[in-house]
Amino acid sequence: MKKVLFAALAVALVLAGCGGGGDSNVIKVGWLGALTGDQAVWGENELNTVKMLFEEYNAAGGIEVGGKKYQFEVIGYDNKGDAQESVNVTKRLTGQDKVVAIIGPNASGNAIPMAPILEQAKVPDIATVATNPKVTVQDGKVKPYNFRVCFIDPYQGAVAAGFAYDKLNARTAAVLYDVSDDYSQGLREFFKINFEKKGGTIVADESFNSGDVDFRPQLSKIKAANPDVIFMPYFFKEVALSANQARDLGINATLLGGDGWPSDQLISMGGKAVEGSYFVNHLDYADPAVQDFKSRYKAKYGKETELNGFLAHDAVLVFVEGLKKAGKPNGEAIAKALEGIDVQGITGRIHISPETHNPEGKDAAILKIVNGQYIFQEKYAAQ
Amino acid sequence: MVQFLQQLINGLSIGSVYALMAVGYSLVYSIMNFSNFAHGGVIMLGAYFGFFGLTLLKLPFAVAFLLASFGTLLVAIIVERIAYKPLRERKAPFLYFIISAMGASILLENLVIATIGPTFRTYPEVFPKTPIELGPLAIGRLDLIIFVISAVSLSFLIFFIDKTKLGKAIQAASYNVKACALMGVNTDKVILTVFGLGGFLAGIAGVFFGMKYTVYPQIGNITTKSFIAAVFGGLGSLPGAVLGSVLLGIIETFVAGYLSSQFRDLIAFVILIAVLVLRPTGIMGKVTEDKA
Amino acid sequence: MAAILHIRDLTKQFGGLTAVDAVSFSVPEGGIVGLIGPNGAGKTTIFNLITGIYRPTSGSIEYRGKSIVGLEPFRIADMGITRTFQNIRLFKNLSVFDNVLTACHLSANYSFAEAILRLPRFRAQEKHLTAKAEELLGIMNLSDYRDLIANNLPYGLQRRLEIVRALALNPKLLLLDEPAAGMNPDETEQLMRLIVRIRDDFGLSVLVIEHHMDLIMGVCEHIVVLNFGEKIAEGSADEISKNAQVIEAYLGTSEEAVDA
Amino acid sequence: MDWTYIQGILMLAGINMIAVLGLSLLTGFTGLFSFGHAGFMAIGAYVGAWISASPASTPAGMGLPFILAIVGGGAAAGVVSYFIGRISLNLKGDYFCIATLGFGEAIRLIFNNVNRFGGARGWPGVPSNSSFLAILIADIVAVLFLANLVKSRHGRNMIAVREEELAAQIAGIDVFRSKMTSLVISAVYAGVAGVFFAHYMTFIQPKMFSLTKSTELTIIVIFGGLGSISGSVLGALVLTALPEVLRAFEIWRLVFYGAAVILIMVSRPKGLMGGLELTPSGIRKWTAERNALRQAKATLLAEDSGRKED
Repeated sequence: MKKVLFAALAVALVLAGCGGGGDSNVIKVGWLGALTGDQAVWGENELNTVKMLFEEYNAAGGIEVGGKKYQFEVIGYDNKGDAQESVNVTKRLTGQDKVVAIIGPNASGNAIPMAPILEQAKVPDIATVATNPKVTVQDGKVKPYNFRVCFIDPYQGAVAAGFAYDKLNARTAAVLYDVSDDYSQGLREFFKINFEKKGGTIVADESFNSGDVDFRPQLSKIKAANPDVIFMPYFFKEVALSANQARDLGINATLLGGDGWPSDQLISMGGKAVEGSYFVNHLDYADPAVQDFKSRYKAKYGKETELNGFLAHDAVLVFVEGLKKAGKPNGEAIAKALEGIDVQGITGRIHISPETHNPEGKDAAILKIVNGQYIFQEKYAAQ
Repeated sequence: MVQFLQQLINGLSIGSVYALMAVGYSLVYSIMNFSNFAHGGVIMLGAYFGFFGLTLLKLPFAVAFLLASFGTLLVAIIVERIAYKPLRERKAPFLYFIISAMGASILLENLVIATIGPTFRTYPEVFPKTPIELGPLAIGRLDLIIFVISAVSLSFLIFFIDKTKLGKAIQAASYNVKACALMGVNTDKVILTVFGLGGFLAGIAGVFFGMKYTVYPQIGNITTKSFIAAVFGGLGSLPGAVLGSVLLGIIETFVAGYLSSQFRDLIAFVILIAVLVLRPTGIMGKVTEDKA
Repeated sequence: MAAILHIRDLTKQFGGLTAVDAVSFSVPEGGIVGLIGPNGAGKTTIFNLITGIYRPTSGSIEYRGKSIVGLEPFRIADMGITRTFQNIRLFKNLSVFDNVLTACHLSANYSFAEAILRLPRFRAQEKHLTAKAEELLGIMNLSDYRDLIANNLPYGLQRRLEIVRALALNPKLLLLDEPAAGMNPDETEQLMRLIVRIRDDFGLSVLVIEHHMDLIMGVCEHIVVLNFGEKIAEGSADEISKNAQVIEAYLGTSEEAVDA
Repeated sequence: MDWTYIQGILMLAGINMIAVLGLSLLTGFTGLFSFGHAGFMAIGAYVGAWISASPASTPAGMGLPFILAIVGGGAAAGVVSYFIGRISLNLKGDYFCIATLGFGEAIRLIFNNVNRFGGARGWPGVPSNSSFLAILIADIVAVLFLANLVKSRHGRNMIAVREEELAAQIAGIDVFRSKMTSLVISAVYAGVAGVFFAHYMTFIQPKMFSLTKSTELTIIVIFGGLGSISGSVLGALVLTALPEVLRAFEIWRLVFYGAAVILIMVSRPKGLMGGLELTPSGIRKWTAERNALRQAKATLLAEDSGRKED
């Protein structure tokens, strides 16, 4: 009986998974990320970017690799922002679709469990904004097939703490964070360590749970501690809500955040409450280098790109460079080629360190919200 | 002292949102004896109806508000017809209702994601957002308005149930649906009314939730808390639902404010379980002795 | 004859309502005792008290000289007291056979591990249980319905199945709560004979609640009459039918109850 | 069609199957409805990871063999469930549901805050020990264990509790104990499933064991049919694969999933198998019951007409 079931299941999966022939002039590139769930905004943005770039390459006649011109096919799957789905999708991309490389995902928790599958299939992955150090390095060993184009949590936390202490002259800070979110817990940890190392004091360390919409109990407590800055390392929906509620409670402290902030939604929802706040970002939106991509994206999709688009853009650039360097559309060769690669991306110079597979020395940009605009302040590198 | 009062205000404000949601749960529970998990989805739709009424159709607030409430009334009835009525006719056990409700909840949430999109939306400012300041205390204007309208709609509901013929039938049915049917009460009509009322309240809750916070497809998830509040107060009891919600709001706030925000939900769950152990049917739940 | 069950000053209050008020009586070993009274007289409450479903407010219940007050229902059942219900409570979705087989569980003592590993003791005892269930169904003429889902049995047979299920526990005291409810005179007649036969074959004592006076008068050696939670009379069928208080409180005021 | 991909789905289905079989005992055979089994999976996953992860990795484990992880993870979940049962098993219906929901969420919240186990940032570097064969063996053992259990007096007692609690008590069944046994066994199953899950994913995070996971398990049990082991097996296979099959529909797939759940509840309220077992003896039993019903109807009709002639 069981055998029949297994067979039936296999048939169903075959039927569902058909399509995409084995044209030897076509290189398949995978993408995964959230197209449903509360991270879907970013997932859609990433996939759009990746598709757009490869369409542009195709329209330009493809890319020459090892003396042969290749066209690209992008295969993107939804992982619902879920680790288990990421594993399924990675198996599908590497096993069934036979992609040579994968772009994404944006969440660290989704990227980490991909590693053994990538190693087995010998397919490299370039994560976009997965900032947990353990995405590429585990127990001091670099994972051979995991790469990324963004800076990592300890760095971002150090930048935020350093900027708050040195540039904003903050001596006391409060932290509000999402206890059930890995990204938020990571930033909080490294912010605290670095801020205290500098000589500052954490006067309140409060948390909430994913899905919460009311932060006033925690904020009332923070208000009583009267900090100079409040560090809010989480995503823009909660940032807007908590900023509004903080202002309602009469909290005037400067708000400080990370790369979960930038979004049109933050401005439209947060309004006056986030005015004058600072956050750590991967790039300066006004940088001349990013303008071309921004306008191409807007022209094609009729809306502004989110932050993820820029990093997905650079991930594609890094992949293409790696592919050219490898000289053949082969995952193992590309992974080798990616080590030590040096590419000028729109978010900065990306030099993938062979030891960590991270873009070493990539500066962070500090942005300030002024009149509903993200105004670049300075490039800031933590010591 | 100031912090204590402020936290009390915070707690009441959170509790009042739970209450609007919990009443809908309790109402359906009192008749059908199952937890209608689709209620969260209906509340979410209410928030969207109100949002689009205000932004797309540019309706005045009162009209958009009514549009949302009647819209969700309709949705609740449609859900009942499709997902529960066939089960009722089969006399299926309560498990099936719950699973069907979960299916409806998954369906509604993802239908919105697929059609309207996953992005968050912000209500236009209908009431000024600046809080009323009483010395160092801040009370949200919207909170006061929510409080008043909730009180009015809940009293309307209690009036309806106590004074009208249909309301009396609902009361009778909540004691014994079968006996009611034998005595010539049209139970189908009673059940539709209950879902309609629950849906109407869901619309109100949705609009207020959207105004107070924001609109997004996963609003339904937060209703887990209001479900807990309803259980806490005693399922099937309307005053219990309100009391449970306010208590849960205050407990959560005080735990976060004075004990630990890290363990807020944990402590809230511990208290919930303690209440259930001491009073197995919640604070004001109907006690049904198993008659031998 | 020694009493198998001895009830003294048994009282049960629900809030302010006294459902059973200082009732005392005994069931002699091997006897059939009837418990009668108008609706709401507290008869079923007494059953619930004896079987441990309710806890008495005061008073004592002694079974074979030992107090069973405060014991859990399953322990009381273990000790040999079991019952049927006024509104039949079978394992509705199980077959007739499985209803009885389940109740036979006290006749086996194989352990959990023995069951999981299907060790010889498990097999032997299961075989014994199956045989016992089959035998009981045979004695009670239910073998034809062996594989029928209990819910699909005709009403009268559901009552009989409930008795079989009770007998599967090897009880010493059987409590029957309105066993003849909804039966026609023919069936009632059969039931009377059945009760006596069970008592004789299985060596039981029986306490029965019934509104059918034919049945009560026909089989009960001793009758206890309740009204409003109080015992108003007890004695033989003859004595009861002549008791003025009983006639006034029960027979006189509630004609239809007698006929029903 | 690529085998690693299908194998991956089958392995996940197999892992889900272990948890579903356990829940099937609790919900399908004992009639208790739990919203907290993801919590037991979490306990199994974390304890299992702790036992088998290398002491050199962060968070550090003990570096013991996988088999000990399975035993330890299952036992830990069982022990926790025992204490939870002591508190909550006397609650009725929805109140028991909400208590299990509370416990499940509480377990997740605790793991979020335990930095020793990685907190919300999760535990990477769990050894990749869940092989296809190991899962297959675990599934077979799980099915046999359960099948033998429900056909014994212990299992029948649980079914009696599901059918009619009061009557079960009167029949001398220690209802509380039956419920407790059922809960603990189902938690051990969930714990073992958690161990396999952790060693399949090689990375665990508290958010993997959310309320959604608990409801997913319950949906599978009901989908397969209450009181049917083959139903649970079938349900785990079909419902784990379904989202993969629906992947082509992209964002609409969860809409279809929700609709499918309602449709099945409404059109096949007894689930896929409806208490029937797909085994020779199960089918024999089913046909016997149908024949008995037909016969009974015939006899009653005959008796009826006989009576009319009188």
